[in-house]
Amino acid sequence: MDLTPSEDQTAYQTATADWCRDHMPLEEARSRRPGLWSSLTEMGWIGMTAPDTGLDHATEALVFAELGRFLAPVALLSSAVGARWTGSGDKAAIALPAPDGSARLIDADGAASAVGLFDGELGSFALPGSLAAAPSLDLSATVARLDALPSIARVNDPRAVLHLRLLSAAFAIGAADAARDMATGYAKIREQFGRPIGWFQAIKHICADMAVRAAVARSQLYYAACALDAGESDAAFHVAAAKRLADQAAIDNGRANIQVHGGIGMTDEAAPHLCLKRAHLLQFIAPADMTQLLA
Amino acid sequence: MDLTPSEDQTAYQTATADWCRDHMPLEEARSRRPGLWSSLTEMGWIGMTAPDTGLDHATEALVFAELGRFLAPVALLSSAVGARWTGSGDKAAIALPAPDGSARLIDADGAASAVGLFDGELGSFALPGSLAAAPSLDLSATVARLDALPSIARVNDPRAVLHLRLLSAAFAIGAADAARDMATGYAKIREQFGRPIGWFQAIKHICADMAVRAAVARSQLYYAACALDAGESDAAFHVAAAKRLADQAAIDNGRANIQVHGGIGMTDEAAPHLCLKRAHLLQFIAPADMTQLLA
Amino acid sequence: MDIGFSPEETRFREECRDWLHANVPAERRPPDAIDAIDFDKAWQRRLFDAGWAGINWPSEYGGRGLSIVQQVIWLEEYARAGAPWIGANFVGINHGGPTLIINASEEQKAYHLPRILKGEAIWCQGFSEPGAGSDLAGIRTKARIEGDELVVNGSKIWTSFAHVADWQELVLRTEEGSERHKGLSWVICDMHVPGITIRPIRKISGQTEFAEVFYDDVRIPLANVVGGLGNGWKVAMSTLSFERGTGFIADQVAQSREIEDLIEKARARGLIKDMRIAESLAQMRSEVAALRAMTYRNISEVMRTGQPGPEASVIRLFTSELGQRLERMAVLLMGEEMIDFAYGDDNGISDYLRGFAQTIAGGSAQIQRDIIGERLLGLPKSR
Amino acid sequence: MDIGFSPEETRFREECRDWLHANVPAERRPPDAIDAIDFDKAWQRRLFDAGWAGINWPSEYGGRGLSIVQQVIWLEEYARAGAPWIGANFVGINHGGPTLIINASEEQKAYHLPRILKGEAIWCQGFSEPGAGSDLAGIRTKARIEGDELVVNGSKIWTSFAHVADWQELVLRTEEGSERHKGLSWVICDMHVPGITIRPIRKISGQTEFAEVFYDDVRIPLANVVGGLGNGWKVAMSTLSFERGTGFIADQVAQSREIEDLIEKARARGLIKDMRIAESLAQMRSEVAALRAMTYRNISEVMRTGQPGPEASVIRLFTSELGQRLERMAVLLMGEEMIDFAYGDDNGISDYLRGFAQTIAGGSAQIQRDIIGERLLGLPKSR
Repeated sequence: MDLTPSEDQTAYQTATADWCRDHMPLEEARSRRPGLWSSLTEMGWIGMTAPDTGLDHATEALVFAELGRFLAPVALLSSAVGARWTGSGDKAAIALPAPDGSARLIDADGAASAVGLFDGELGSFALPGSLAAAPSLDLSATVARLDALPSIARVNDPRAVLHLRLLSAAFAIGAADAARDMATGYAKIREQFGRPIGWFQAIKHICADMAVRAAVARSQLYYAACALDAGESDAAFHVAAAKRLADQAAIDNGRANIQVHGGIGMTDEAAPHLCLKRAHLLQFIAPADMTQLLA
Repeated sequence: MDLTPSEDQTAYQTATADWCRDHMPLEEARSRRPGLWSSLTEMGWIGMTAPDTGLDHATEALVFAELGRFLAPVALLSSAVGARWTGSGDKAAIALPAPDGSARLIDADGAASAVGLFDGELGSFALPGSLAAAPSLDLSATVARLDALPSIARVNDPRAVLHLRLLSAAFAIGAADAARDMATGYAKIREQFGRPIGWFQAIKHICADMAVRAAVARSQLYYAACALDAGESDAAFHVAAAKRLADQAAIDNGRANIQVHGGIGMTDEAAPHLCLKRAHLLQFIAPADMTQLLA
Repeated sequence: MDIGFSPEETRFREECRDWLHANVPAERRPPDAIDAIDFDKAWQRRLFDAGWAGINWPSEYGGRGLSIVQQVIWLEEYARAGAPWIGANFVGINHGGPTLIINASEEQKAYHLPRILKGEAIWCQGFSEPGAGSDLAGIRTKARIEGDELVVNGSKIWTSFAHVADWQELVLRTEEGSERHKGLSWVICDMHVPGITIRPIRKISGQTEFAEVFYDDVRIPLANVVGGLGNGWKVAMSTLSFERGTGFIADQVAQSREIEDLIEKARARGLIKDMRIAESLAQMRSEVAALRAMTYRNISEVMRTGQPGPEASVIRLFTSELGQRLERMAVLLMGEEMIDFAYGDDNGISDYLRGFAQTIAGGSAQIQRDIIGERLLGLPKSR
Repeated sequence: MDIGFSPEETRFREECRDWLHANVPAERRPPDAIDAIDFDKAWQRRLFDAGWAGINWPSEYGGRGLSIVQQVIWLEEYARAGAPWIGANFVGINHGGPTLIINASEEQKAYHLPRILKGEAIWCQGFSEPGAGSDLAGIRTKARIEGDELVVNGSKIWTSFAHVADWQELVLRTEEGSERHKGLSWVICDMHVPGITIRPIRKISGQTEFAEVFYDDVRIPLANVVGGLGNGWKVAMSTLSFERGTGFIADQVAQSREIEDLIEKARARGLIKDMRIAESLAQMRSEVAALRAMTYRNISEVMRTGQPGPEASVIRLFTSELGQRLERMAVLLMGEEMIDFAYGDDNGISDYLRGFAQTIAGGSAQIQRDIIGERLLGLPKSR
């Protein structure tokens, strides 16, 4: 039993964070440098999840939490899961099927296929040549509509869905961490009434609660990843719990971060809203449902 | 339109509070002075609601909120409602029928009848000669069990139930006020880290939230009482909303009061728990249900 | 206590309702401030011509001189009729004008008040600064006196309608070296004079209603000081006592409509069967009702004593937090539609995003709780 | 990262389980402290004799000298088996003993540690004072030195098991005129010497587990000072570093069992169909799981670095608030049965009432949030 990252895992984590800081800073999330996707592919963040690499879910979770902290493109989630379960080595969009038979496609630009949940199973399908992508709530992602779904190739292994849910949870935890750090950093330097606002208990306790939410969700992420790696019978529950807590942490920390930033947090040019909007997008990707949690 | 008490109403309020302070202090709630009930009867707090006095619900609500602030015996609620709707001039217990056909009787000692809600209607029945009353959660009240209900005299007027609900809400608001005042008073004198604890934002904001809850619930109580007096078609909604908010204020302020008092609040000899336990008892008396609130 | 209105008040309500029914424009107010300016001015003029501008403003300056209850009735009916937001006229009508009524000289009042009521002069606010958000006393924008003029340097932020405004209510530090509440002055600034630069600020919902305003040796006649040099704090604080609790009415009627809409939507989509949704809607419906009751109580207090009760701070805090809960529910009921939001969309999502301002602007929720703790409950001051 | 245990650890778990299965007493521990004392002592002796006392205490003082993981496994299995709360032995086993292990002299350790492990010596705590609840540095109970003795005057409060204890871990101000953290000493006080008066305090749930203790010229040999005169603060703070995150295990296993019980109860009563209940249970089940994961993480950190991470304060706060939420749910599922509660009843309602202590004792929830903000996040200190 050891729920702290090994040296190898820490090295992965650090390398990811370092690369992201240099090539994919959070502040640029709304308009990424050209060629980012190919750099990501070259760096192996998609291929790393392919079946032959044998990378464990625990390490993946650590890496994706770092990517999530910089609001990396959400198509990384679908592409990584696609690489593992559908044999796709390319960019895959996220498909969110609607009850009326249509679907939203997130980040379909340049993607040849899409991956999503269909009646609780992971499925994929090829994308038509041209799709009219519009901006989405999350300024780093686009959304396109498909009026009807083509035929879907289903993955029969239930672990495929858990994989997507786990990585999305990791992304959400990254967003929750980013919001906590941004708020705390601001609370240390912004002064009001002659003191840093972080001196005031009201602000300090908002930040403390952000830290609690992030720590709770991250712990469950680690446990869930290990449970999945170990093939534990309750892995589905643990992954669902991780996703639920991660989504809550990301949304609540996203809101709190705006509150701590005051007027600045209300402006488009500041970064806090980027974390919150990302959190709202992630909540729709492989959400945890009550059945899994109360099973 | 005037939602502040008139001069006459203020006089009623003041007289009630003055009398309670002298004869029925909150701290004695667990063990009242002998003869309290007859003093209450003599002072007219039961008779005041009889049909012939013509007292409006607004004034009643003000008076019962003051009585509630001193944790007056809960049988005042059933007795007052009984006096108005069943012609009883005496002490009436509160009956809480259970789904299995039995009933709890609150404060049945010395009562000849009981009043309660039966399938949404107000009903009353005569009590058997001897009942084994046990202490209840609320240290000022007793509870007895009836294995089976006798025949019940129903009151067909829907206003009867609203009357009981309104007065119970007033009692709950009194308990919420008492908790707020107790916590605030303590926060002003108790020192920690070299300052009154009320100086610290964490404690100050707990107290502020208590004030908000009490003010919100009290406002709705006033409106509900006036709506009932005016025979407004949405009076049932307003009374239900008042009860819901009053119960929440009483329970949440009850908890917050214990928290503000720290270790002292955990002790039987201090008063905070009396307010919380009262709040928990009141929540079962003529509760507001979802149908009324979403009608 | 009663919730009834007199026959005269009821008649007045009917008049309001009839006029609004016949006159509320069919077209929607354009969402962006610049596009909306002509609309806003025309609508204000129409209100004025029909006698609905300044219900409780003194009649010598173009108001109606009626009672607070009539003002409340007008505001309720206005909101109920779905009449357009007064937009660019907001600061003049709800803030600048009331401040002038209490503090300004005859000349100032005679010049400005009718122009505000007629929609001829658009006002904006200049209180907040980049370095002093919730802390009004931390103002650093300063003015030196040269002859009969103030010469202003500094900057203001979160100024709504700055780019369409003719006048600004500007609070400045006019006494060098003064601190906190002292040495401030409340001044009428002409927004068309040289030295003013406006940088629009985009909100997280995409709208650009507010701006940063920079002052570079801007000259303002000393005659534009309101309430006397150095009295700026007192003047700024007086505004609330004119508004006397009626400022919450419009928000509350809007919240009443919002909760009913949400209940209807939840029913239409079958979501009301989910007890989590039902419970939350029932709770908010109760709270909206209570908030109206609390406002009535506060206004009743004003009518009785001439002063709003200290519970105005409770109303302010509760309104803002309830508003956010309503917006969250709206977004929850939307589900995945939320993803389709794009800058410029004017819907429940932009309301949700803009809604964060409710617990930030005008003194954050934290500061409101300090005020309630200190002024209402008498706890020791922390700041 | 992995959640598996080694074959040796798994074998150890089975041993624990087997022994507990065969030895956990059938009768319930009496709820009141005085009635339970014989039970507590006998049960501790049985644990000791079978080799289960002090799993990670040094073997020279009667412990087993095993690893933290084995300590965790024992605590998990202990709680899972529904073994009785160690009751009156709590302070000695979980607090006094560990403090002695780190700070005491050979003589002190050799005398006290085996007696604690065998259940022969009952300890109580003497930290809090009527005037200094969360503020340990505000201690005013003082001792003057006379010859080779301390002479103690003052009082302590919230002392659990005071009336059955043989020894007390007592923090005193031994340096006249000293302030805050300075001049305090950590002392072993014999509870049977003259000058000690105990006044039991009844809790709001009716139990009298704790008491106020008064000291009137109580004489304590200087040899009973632990860690040196004037080092009381340092000694008191060291306790946590021995416990190394394992102190949360028992609470967490209890919470795991509690949430499963609640889910079962809600199902049995058909209440789980109410989505409010289901949602709340699903949430708490997730949180209980996360809390265990967080504790494992913290313990893993200890194993790797020798030090618990700063997140221990997060665990403390979250455990206490989650505990209260679980208790509220238990009470909610009870419905009107709540009314029948009487003093002395030992059920979900007494748990709920006693549960308020969780966010009060051991540093209130407010202070835990200060600590998280300051130590974990590096925000400026407010106190």
